[in-house]
Amino acid sequence: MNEDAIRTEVRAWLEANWDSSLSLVEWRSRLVDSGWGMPEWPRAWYGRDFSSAQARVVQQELAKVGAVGVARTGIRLLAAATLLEHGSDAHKTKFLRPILTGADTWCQLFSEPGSGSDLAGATTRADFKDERWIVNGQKLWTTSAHHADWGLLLARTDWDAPKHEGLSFFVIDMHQPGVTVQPLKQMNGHASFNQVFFSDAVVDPEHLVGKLGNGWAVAMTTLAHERRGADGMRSGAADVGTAASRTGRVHDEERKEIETVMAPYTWYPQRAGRVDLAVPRAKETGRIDDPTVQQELAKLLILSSSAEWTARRARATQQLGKPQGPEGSLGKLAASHVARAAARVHTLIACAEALLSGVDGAEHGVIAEILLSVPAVSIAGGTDEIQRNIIAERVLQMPKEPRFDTGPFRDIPRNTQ
Amino acid sequence: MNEDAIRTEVRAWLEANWDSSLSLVEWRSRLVDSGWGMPEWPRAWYGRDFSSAQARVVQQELAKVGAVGVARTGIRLLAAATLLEHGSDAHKTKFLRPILTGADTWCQLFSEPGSGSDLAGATTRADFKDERWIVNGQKLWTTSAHHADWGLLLARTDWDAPKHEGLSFFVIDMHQPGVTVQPLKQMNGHASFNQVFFSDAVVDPEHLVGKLGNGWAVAMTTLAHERRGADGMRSGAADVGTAASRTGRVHDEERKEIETVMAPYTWYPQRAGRVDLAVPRAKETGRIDDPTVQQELAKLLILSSSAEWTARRARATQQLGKPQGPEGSLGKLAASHVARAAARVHTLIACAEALLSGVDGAEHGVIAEILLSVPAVSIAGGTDEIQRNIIAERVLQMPKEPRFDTGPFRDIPRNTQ
Amino acid sequence: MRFHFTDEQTQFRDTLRRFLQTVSPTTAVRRAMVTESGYDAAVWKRMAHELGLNGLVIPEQYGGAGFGLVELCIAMEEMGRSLLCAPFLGSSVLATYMIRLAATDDQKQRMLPALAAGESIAALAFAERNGGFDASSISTLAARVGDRYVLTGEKFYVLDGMSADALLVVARIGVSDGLSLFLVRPDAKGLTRRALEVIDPTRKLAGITFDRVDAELIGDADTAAPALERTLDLGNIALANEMVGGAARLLEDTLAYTKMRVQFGRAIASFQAVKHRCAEMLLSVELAKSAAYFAAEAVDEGRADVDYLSSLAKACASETYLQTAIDAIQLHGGIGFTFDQDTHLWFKRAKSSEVLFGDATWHRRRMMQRLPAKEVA
Amino acid sequence: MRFHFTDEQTQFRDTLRRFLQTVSPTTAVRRAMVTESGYDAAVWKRMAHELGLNGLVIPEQYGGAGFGLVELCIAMEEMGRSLLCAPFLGSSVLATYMIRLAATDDQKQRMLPALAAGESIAALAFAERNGGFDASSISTLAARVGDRYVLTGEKFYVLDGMSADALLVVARIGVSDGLSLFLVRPDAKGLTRRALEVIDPTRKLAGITFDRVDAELIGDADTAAPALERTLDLGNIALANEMVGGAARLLEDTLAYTKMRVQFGRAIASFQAVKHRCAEMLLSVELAKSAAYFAAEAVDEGRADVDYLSSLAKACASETYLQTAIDAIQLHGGIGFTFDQDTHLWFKRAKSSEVLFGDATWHRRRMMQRLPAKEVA
Repeated sequence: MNEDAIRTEVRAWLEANWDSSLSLVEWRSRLVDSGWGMPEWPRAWYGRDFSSAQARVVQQELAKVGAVGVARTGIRLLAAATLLEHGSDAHKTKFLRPILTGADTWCQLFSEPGSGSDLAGATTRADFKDERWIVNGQKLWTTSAHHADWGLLLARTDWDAPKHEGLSFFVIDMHQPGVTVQPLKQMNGHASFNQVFFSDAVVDPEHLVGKLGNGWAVAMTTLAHERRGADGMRSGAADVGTAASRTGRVHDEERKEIETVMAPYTWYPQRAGRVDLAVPRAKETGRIDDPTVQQELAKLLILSSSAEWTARRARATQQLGKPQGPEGSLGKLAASHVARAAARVHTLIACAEALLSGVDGAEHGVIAEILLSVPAVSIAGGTDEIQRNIIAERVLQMPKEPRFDTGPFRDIPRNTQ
Repeated sequence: MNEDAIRTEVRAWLEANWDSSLSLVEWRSRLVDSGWGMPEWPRAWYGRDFSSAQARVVQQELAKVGAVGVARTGIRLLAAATLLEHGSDAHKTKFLRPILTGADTWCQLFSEPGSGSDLAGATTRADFKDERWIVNGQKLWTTSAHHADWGLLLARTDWDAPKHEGLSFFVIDMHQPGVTVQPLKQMNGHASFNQVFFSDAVVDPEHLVGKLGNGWAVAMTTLAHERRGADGMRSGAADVGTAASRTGRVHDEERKEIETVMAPYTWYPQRAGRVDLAVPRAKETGRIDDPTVQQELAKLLILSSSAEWTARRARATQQLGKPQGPEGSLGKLAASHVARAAARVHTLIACAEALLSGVDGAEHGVIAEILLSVPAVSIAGGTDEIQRNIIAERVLQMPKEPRFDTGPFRDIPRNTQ
Repeated sequence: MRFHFTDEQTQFRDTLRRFLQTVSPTTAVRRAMVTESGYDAAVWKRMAHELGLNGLVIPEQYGGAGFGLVELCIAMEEMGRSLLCAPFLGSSVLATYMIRLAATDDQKQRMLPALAAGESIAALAFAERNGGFDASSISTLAARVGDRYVLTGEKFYVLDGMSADALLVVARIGVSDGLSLFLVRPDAKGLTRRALEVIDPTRKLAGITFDRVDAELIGDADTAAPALERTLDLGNIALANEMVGGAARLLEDTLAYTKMRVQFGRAIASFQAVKHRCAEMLLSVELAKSAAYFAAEAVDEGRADVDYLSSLAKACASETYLQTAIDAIQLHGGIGFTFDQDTHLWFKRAKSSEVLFGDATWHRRRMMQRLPAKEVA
Repeated sequence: MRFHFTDEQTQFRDTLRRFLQTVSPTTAVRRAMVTESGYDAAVWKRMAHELGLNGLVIPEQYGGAGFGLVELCIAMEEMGRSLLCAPFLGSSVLATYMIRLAATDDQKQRMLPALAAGESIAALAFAERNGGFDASSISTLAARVGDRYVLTGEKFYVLDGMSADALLVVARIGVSDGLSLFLVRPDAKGLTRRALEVIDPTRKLAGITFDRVDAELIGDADTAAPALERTLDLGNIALANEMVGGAARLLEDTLAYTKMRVQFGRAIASFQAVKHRCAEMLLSVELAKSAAYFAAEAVDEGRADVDYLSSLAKACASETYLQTAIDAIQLHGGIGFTFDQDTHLWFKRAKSSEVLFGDATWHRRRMMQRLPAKEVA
């Protein structure tokens, strides 16, 4: 199907169906069922087997009339991609549609207090008793768990198998007595994540995803989509801006949806260091006349500009379909450097004002929030240490770390809590 | 023997024997035979079994009349200490006296092209044939090898034993056809070290020091004395200054001795960064008025002063006989930081002049020599990486690196050259 | 210079450490830091009565222990380790030294014994909205009215200003080039004070406005500037010692955590990247300690380059404490960023200490202005 | 902005790399660097004849290839990789751009074809003893004598000044605020030139004194300052690209060495400290590349903020190249400090590049003076 044919068909369909006075779920139900919501998906599952180039054309047409797309917030699309690849037909039938319409909310239950960088070291256990899986343990860093309907759960089902081979992947119903969700407060005062406790929580046997013991491979699919999504999230942010002015019930509901999901993350721009504030603040405070401030500001601008240009180089290469160079793996580590440099500069500009926060703080507390949030940037989503390992091993082809976690999981040293 | 008694006796002996018109070796022969040259050594070997406190008193008395001490330059005293601890009586009889009088010069043959940080990985081989040890291989970073009479040689005598257990320690005669000494030119143009090539060089069987296969333990003794000597060398440098004005044949010959030994090391102060030049140069060039120069200068002064004070804390603790704190193990790593910061500051002060060297260069080329010598400070005598390992493992009690060099040496991966 | 602590000093440190382990575990810190005053009054009394800490550097004739800065700095280092929440730096260091340096004997007699006894808390109000920690930044105005003065202006960043019952306010009489010191009671008419929202809840700051507030001149008019500078030099040295105490504690806690925390089947302390980072942390902490100790000893030995050494110690401690705190959070991983884990408490103290009484850049510039003719060593 | 190289550009790079591998292995570098001229004349001719490099940015009507800065920077990057010893930066970049920007058509016709053909080498003499790389640092004097001028003064740090047969000298006519450009022949009466002793033997500099030396005015009097600044902006971008080429090469060589070098029974590349350092080196090199590429593309796209971007790219490359060279020596261990191993050749180039045309501090200050109203991205 060529570009023009797609455009014609989408336009015709939109003319007949797009209606901003519908409820969000109503509209998305139409969209999903039509196959225009996820055209790159298979025909059998709400899609049209389109290439990503073809899908982009559909996207453009939707954007032109301001039509709302499928639900993409939270980890919905990670869940969908995982189920699409590893789920049974029953899973797909049950879960995919309410994911895309936004009716159901999902959360990811991988990290644990004892396994952060080392996800495969999970010790949350699922034991098969009386024809059901009984889950016990604790998960951490779970976003949106407090309003999730379903969770993607990585749990250990075999303690005698090697570490990566004793894990299984489940879909767990979050609305049950055995699941307790608690907010996890961070040092900057926000509580963007949850801890989830399982105490004899129950999973139906048919909610095992993939084969028993194959959970690590399934989780890797989720994580691969998460990494790929990091770029998408950034461009998504821009969409929100343009949608802000649109009227109609569907838009109102979408804005609320985004707002709810984004609420715990208002500090994320601060975590990245808010380089955008540096020069304006230096000018406003007059600190830009201080030669030391100039030097540090310039260092920051060099770092952030060159990091941005490096990301653009990576994207250009990708868009040209050329083999990715090393520049594609450096973004996360570069972001840590940028954020730390930004925190330094903001402190230098603020001088004594760096003592204050909240209403007394510079920029109504935003500067203080930067200073208290930047430490997370080099930890969340893979520490700098893990990033450097990955760059060294995958990009620079240096030897892998020696393994100390082979053999039966039962015998591998692990955290005791 | 109490302090006063020592003073009285030394004074009397000096009155009778000290004569600055003697040749250097003549005078030192008297001194060594009297037991006043190395009073902390055993009575059986030119000493008096003195404590180090008692020995200091003797030293003070010699200094008072300006009497020259035993030969201490080069690695003589490391050789002596090693032989004193591990050598046979025959070794002691043959070697100790000419070491102390300065008649013989020694060199240390441990490092190899293939074993730098990993000294115990030495592959220079000694094979026992026809009642003699036949040595083949190459040593590197050997100081004074070009005018040495004897060498302390670490060589592999057993390739099936574990790495550290297949080494033996020898004294090798450097004046033989099988030994070739070549200067090793460095990036700063100096050639302070030698490469030594052994091609069927011969060692008499009686020149094995310690037991066969026990060479690593013997070498560790040498290295322990080398580390302890690092402080002594610094204070020794001050002595040279005061001796400069003294007249008499013995003083002339001592000055020549020191000059010869020190000649390859004129760049060592530059390697350490010449912090002493930073403020004077900044003032002289007017660069001290530049706020950025001020900041970098201050950072350098903070670093170098605090490193110096840390060394003083370590020395004070040692002199009080208290248990050494962590501050004692940090000097070498601190020196790397100081030198690198100094190189930065010297570049910053010099601006375009940093392009020049030799007669055109700042301070008649001294600044250029700093810039080209500082890279050695974090490598020579144990790289920064090795120092950080040592601090982490010995001071902070963190786990040791996993070992990949166990089992027969023959089977351990090693460099192929 | 001695370069070591005497046995008595070491004993003092040990006593203090035991005391602080009891009264200032992080559970206590978390309790105190959410209060407006920011400290536990019972602990404050015990500090005075059991250990004589509050009057450590108050001369014996005024009821104090008459110790030197070295002993004070030992106390500060231990308080920094345990993150003690108390108006010690504001009252027992800054205000105390300012009174010692500026007040008349009669005024000392009136103020110091109560401070030593833990019955009074004083705060030194000098900085203003502009945030400058030096004499030239001060513009609060004093006008003479009979025997007394009235003050008009605003003080900001007043350390322990909310808990103080005596405010020592630095102001200018008219258009004078010199500064003068005044005693003001916080309940005086025309005075408004409020707690500032701070980044570090363990270090309380106040903002105080004066609208023709009655004040008593302390010492002589127009002569307070040198006393203020000296007080800040001593305060910076004390603060630097507090900071290295905090940094050392962070390193210890981090080491313990990395040795206990297992990932990939091994303690994370066994990863070379972790080992090397800890080695560099140790180096940085020991260097900063040396600078902080040296500066304190220099004061007690009457050296002339205390201004230079004070700025050196503070600049060094600023960089070290913050970097150590950053590293500590990093090595704790995700858990280190949570509120329930304790690392962030020291991180916030490191942040506030970094800029209090001037940041590293400011002190480095000052170092170069006060560079002794012959460099120190 | 494209953010990628076209297929033609990549092909050009590949051709160049193969050529340089043949003509500029380190054995050739070591041979050239000990000569006074510092280059191999045969290679220089081949560069002109086989690849048209010498006239890469000379317009076609003057016998050149008429390419843009992006292509020039590809060449510079490859030359930096291979550490080519040739008067390329001095003659084919600086002098060439200066002639393009300042000379009359007739003068271009006289000079550029010979440069493009590799028959002439020109040097731009602007810096003086004071070492300033900007217009205000110039005090060499020009005086009019009939149709021509005589120059008096001294030029220093003249890049490729020893090998040049045409000297382009920037001077002031009398007390003029403006600068003027002059052509001087190195064998002119009253001119003395000598090779300066340099820290980097692969980059030759000359000192030249002028004692009433006959000179031809190039272009119009008093108008050379903007041309000089633009030339230096382009020169700095070219240099930055050369520098990232050198840094990338150092990283590659270091990686190869650490993978081959065994200590403690394992390749040193397997030590996490080595791995992490190499990862940071890669990051630093890629960031510096991005800045250097962006600046070059900005020139060809006619952006207005070239001055800012030039200083940004140069400051970035300065820090990166030097740090990469320091790391490279460190990871090579003792052998990396020896003369026979090649790493120091790049280290010295990194050192000379660090300060040539202004060090990182100077360029950062300039960045802030030239900060565009809206920041670039």
